[in-house]
Amino acid sequence: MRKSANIGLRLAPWLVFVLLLTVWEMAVRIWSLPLWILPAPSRVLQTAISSFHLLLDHTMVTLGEAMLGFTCSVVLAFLLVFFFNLLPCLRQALYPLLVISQTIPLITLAVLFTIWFGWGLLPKVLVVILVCFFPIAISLIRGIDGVDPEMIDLFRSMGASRLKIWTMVQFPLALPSFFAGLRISATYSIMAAVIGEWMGAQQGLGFYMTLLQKNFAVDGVLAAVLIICLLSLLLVKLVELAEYLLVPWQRTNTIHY
Amino acid sequence: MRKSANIGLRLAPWLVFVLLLTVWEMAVRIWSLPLWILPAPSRVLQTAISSFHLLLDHTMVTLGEAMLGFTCSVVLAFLLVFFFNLLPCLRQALYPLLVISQTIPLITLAVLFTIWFGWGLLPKVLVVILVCFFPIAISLIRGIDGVDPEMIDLFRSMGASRLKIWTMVQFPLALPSFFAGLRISATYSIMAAVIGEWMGAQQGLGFYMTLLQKNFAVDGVLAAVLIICLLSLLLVKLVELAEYLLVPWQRTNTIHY
Amino acid sequence: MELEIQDISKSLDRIYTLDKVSIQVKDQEFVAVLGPSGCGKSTLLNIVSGLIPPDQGRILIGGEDWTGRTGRVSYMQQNDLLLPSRNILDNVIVPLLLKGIKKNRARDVAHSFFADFGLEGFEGYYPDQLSGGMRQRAALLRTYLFASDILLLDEPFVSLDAITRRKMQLWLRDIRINYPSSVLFVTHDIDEALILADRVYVFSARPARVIYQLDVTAIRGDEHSYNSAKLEILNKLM
Amino acid sequence: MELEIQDISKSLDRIYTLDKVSIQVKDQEFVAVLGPSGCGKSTLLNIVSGLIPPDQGRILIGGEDWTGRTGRVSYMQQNDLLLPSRNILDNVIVPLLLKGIKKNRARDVAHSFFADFGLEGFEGYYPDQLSGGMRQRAALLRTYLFASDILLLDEPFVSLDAITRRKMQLWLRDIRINYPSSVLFVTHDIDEALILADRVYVFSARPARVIYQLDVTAIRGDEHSYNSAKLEILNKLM
Amino acid sequence: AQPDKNLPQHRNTEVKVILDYVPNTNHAGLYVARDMGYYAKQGLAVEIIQPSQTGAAQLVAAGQGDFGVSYQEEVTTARSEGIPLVALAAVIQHNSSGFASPAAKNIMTPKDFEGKTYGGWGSPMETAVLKALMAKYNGDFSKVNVINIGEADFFTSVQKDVDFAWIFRGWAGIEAELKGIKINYVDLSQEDPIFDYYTPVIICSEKQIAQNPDLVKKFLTATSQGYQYSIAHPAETADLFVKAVPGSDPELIKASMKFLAPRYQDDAARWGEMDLNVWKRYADFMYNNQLMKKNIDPAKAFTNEYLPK
Ligand SMILES: Nc1ncnc2c1ncn2[C@@H]1O[C@H](COP(=O)(O)OP(=O)(O)OP(=O)(O)O)[C@@H](O)[C@H]1O
Ligand SMILES: Nc1ncnc2c1ncn2[C@@H]1O[C@H](COP(=O)(O)OP(=O)(O)OP(=O)(O)O)[C@@H](O)[C@H]1O
Ligand SMILES: [Mg+2]
Ligand SMILES: [Mg+2]
Repeated sequence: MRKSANIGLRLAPWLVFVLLLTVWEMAVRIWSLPLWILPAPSRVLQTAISSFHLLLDHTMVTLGEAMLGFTCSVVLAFLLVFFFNLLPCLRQALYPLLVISQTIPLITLAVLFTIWFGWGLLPKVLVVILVCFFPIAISLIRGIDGVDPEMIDLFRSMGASRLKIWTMVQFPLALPSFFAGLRISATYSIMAAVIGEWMGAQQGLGFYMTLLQKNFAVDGVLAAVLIICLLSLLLVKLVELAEYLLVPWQRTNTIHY
Repeated sequence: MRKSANIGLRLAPWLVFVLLLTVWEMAVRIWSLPLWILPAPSRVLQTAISSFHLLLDHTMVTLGEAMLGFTCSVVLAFLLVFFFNLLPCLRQALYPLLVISQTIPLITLAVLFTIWFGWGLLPKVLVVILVCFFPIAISLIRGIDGVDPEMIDLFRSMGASRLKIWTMVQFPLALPSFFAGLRISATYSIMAAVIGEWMGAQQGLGFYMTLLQKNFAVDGVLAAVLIICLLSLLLVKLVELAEYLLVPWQRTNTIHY
Repeated sequence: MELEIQDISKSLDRIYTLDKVSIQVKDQEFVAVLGPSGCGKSTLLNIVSGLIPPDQGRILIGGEDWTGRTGRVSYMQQNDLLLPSRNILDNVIVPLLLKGIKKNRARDVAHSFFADFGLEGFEGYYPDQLSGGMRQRAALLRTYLFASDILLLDEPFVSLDAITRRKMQLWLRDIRINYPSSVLFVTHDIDEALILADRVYVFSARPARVIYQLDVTAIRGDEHSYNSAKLEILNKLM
Repeated sequence: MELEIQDISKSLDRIYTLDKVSIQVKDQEFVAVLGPSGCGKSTLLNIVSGLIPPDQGRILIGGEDWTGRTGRVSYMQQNDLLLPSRNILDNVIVPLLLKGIKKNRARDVAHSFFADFGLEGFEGYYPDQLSGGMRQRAALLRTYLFASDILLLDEPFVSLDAITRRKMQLWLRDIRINYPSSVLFVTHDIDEALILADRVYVFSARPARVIYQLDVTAIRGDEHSYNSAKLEILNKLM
Repeated sequence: AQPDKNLPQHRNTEVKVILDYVPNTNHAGLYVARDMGYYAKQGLAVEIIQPSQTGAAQLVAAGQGDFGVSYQEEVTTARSEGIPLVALAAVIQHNSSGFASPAAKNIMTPKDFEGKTYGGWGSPMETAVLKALMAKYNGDFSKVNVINIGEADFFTSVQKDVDFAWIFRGWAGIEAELKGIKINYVDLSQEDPIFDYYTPVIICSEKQIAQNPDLVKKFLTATSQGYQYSIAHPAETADLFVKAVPGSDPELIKASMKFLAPRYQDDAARWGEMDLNVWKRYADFMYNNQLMKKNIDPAKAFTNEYLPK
């Protein structure tokens, strides 16, 4: 009984999802909406399959940009937090600016990036970093802040060096919080790369979507949206897998979002 | 001694900020960068002042859209959480979809919104809701989840009704978490309205920025960016003020971001 | 008011937690329950308060069957469970508000107890601003204000340091002279039980069963039998 | 190893926390410190361990001046402070790793103590998976492995329930036969101090001053003087 | 044959071309020149880039591209703002854009714009053109409701609040025919010579001309060849384009190519040639309508010098 009830609950979101798709499909058929207003989901899927190779090529480009930006964000966040930890006054000076930086409209910056940095990988990766860096850095900082100062005192009383405290205490204990931020960044990384491409590119999903839109192919646009969603979810799942592997002590009580 | 050290630390971010502006100003002057590549901050300020009335008009429009969307998000989040609380199966079914919805690229949706809903207030408010709703809803859900179940048991043992438990326990105790989400949404609400306008509008900062961009007036664009940043910060401060007033028991240990 | 716990059994996932537990609390009697950690003491109080229904058995209060129904007895859990969002006075009046009493009236009623409960002058403080002992006293007052005739207290002093705990025990013993109620009191602490209770029940490890009973009133004041009773209970428990 | 705390004073923001506190712990002696909450007991241990420097006074260990220097004595704080990220064995070897001992060797050394500390079979468990008593024993072993000749223990059993606490006290008393160290032990619990310690110091409320000293070895076994000593200390404390 | 690793390898000069819009038939000649090897023959390796929000003008001026596709309007405004751009060739000899509306809206002449909603992209030049155009028909521009439709296209925008929009006849106009949607079309080039300006045009920066006149020459030679091929072989060009830009709609491209092929060169002596009068007329119009702070020297705004003979 218990078990089957559980399965029922697990299926619930899928049922709602299928329901939504059905309503959409029906709506399109009943009012016979033209393709360029709203294509039926079946049509979107068909388009996704028929243009699979093309989508794949562009997807790889976008994925590459997103992953590069994502990786850079992680590295930068670690560097930042390391220096914040080393020089608390640096933190005092930069932290408020970090928060304020989030109010700068991304799209405007993205436009200026193309003017300043041209067409290569750089501006796209920069957009991804702009989106991904903040949640990672903040969650890492919070994780470090959340470490019990008595724990650090204990290690100090045992004569541990600053580096040892970092590697044995602060870093591992900050991991769960860090992964929470990582999950958020993974959710948005693909989207960020697409925005970067939107501002000008020769390839990638953002480029392709613009092209399709100007060719009045809404079904193709939605097929690309589908890919973006799936890819984002895949990245989130990968982050969760990494968390499962790297934070074994929290396996029982993982917080899902 | 202690006090003055504190003031020094409080000033640090400002110093860094002024430093950044100075470097920017110097760079523009030394390399005499043309206006349409990167205007000096002094020039941006000058433009902001000289076009103050125009900026103000557009700002009011954007602010209106942002506030409307923000308010709707709060109301919707409360409705959602209320129903989640009433029907846990609804929550099981919708929560994962809520998380997945975050992977849909906003810009694409924004474009489709204009196709479906035209160029009035609606699509802009929808974009703002798309951006603001999620952090508010999630933080509210987390706040409610974080309420000690024993506290609820206690109230049940005293024969409290569901509504009483909601108003006396769950809602007030979820407030600190709720405000954390609110702060995030406030940060991004203006930006969301701008994106909505970017996709097509007759007025508002997003519209105005497009216009300036087409006229190669980068100084004007940056002046608008300045307004957007200031406005976002103002909203964040307002949220913090509201928190200060509504959550008096947390005044000593407010978490800043 | 008399409380009778009759043959209560309760299992979770086919593992028994309570096995035919029967306890009687006479009018104005103070009964303590001692038992190892995790044996099911809190589960029993949850059943008595009506929060969870038993698998078997009945809860009689003044002869009336209250099995599985909330709202009759006062229940104070292990933690103080004060709302951080309300100051002490507004926390304490919660049970009165839930009974439909107007706020101002409730405040007046509650405030008349503040001196006796050692809370005078702290009406406007939030729980986070108070010491542990004070918070427990506030929680106790709230419990008392809900229903003064039967109180269930689940290790109310467990989170206090030894010295504050001792002070609270003495205070509780003294205050019962002016506020006599029927009390069912759960604790780990043998001394505490022996100082406060009229009668002591000792539970076995899970599933909880009554394995020992002691009438404390009979041995009170006699240091020797007190010490041997304590040793006896200790042996049962360990 | 001998520990001498000489005339230690410490103030914070011009308010005295410790006022000329002197304590002597002889070789292999177990000294307990009793004092009201917040009087400065933990602050004293922080000073002895070298985490914070005193305003005045000296800390002599085996005649050598260790004032304000860490790394000499073992220190166990109020909480177990086990790293949630490491299993019990890897938690316990931390002090050995910090001393530069290779991981495998450290594990072997630590493991040889597991049976005596009642941890056998739980090497691979994470702290969150263990009971409070077990976590305290692991923390104690870690403390012991850092420096076995002088241990500072700050209310190690405060977070345990009464029965588990009693078991741990008996265990600690027994294990000291095989592992004799000089111990400075802070507690609130008079019984605990009298069961475990050779000598007891009682502190006044903040600022902490030594207001009473008792040689427990002299009265051990004598129930009457034990009870009157307990009453005496209780009066000093309340 | 494998290239010998010991010899210095001959490498084509890399050239970036920034489009004005997603790749469409206006750009056919560029793709032909690239994929038929005309650029390679001139020693150029051309990369074609699609922009979005920012037009090509600013980016070419900033050196992020060597050449770009722009419009006479944009070049004129840019020069007046001090952005040193030069038009090198007119892609289509006559303005093939105009105001389109669904037939059902019954908008026959610019007079009918009154009381309707215009969906534009937020450029002040649009209002000037509309104002002047309507004035000719005694229409009152102030009665037109102007909105910026951003990323939306003609067909979707007229589904909603918009009544008419500015389209390229060779793109959205052709798509309307393919979709079987009846539209009314006000052809700008027929209305007034002022409006018969060059759109689109190929541009580069003044710096480029000064520093690499050779490169400009080579680029235009190949590009011109490309367009000439398109003029002669519209069907093959369409095929080539669809292959070069996967995702574009083959039917639309084919029909559009057929429409544009005779219009690239039209009545000009050679493809790409521009006339000073056209530039001057338009610049004066902009200046007189206070759409530019200062007037430009039209002779400096364009050059025919680098077009092949
Ligand atoms: N609703 C329930 N019905 C039956 N058993 C339960 C229920 N909820 C929890 N239990 C089980 O009862 C056991 C005892 O829990 P309980 O909290 O009653 O112990 P306790 O004696 O109060 O322990 P402690 O002294 O640590 O507070 C737990 O192991 C738990 O698995
Ligand atoms: N570095 C310091 N120097 C001097 N005084 C301090 C320092 N840090 C904290 N204090 C003060 O010392 C007082 C006593 O703190 P301490 O933790 O030592 O008490 P304690 O006796 O251990 O209390 P408890 O029994 O509750 O653990 C506190 O009120 C605090 O204000
Ligand atoms: Mg319990
Ligand atoms: Mg302490």
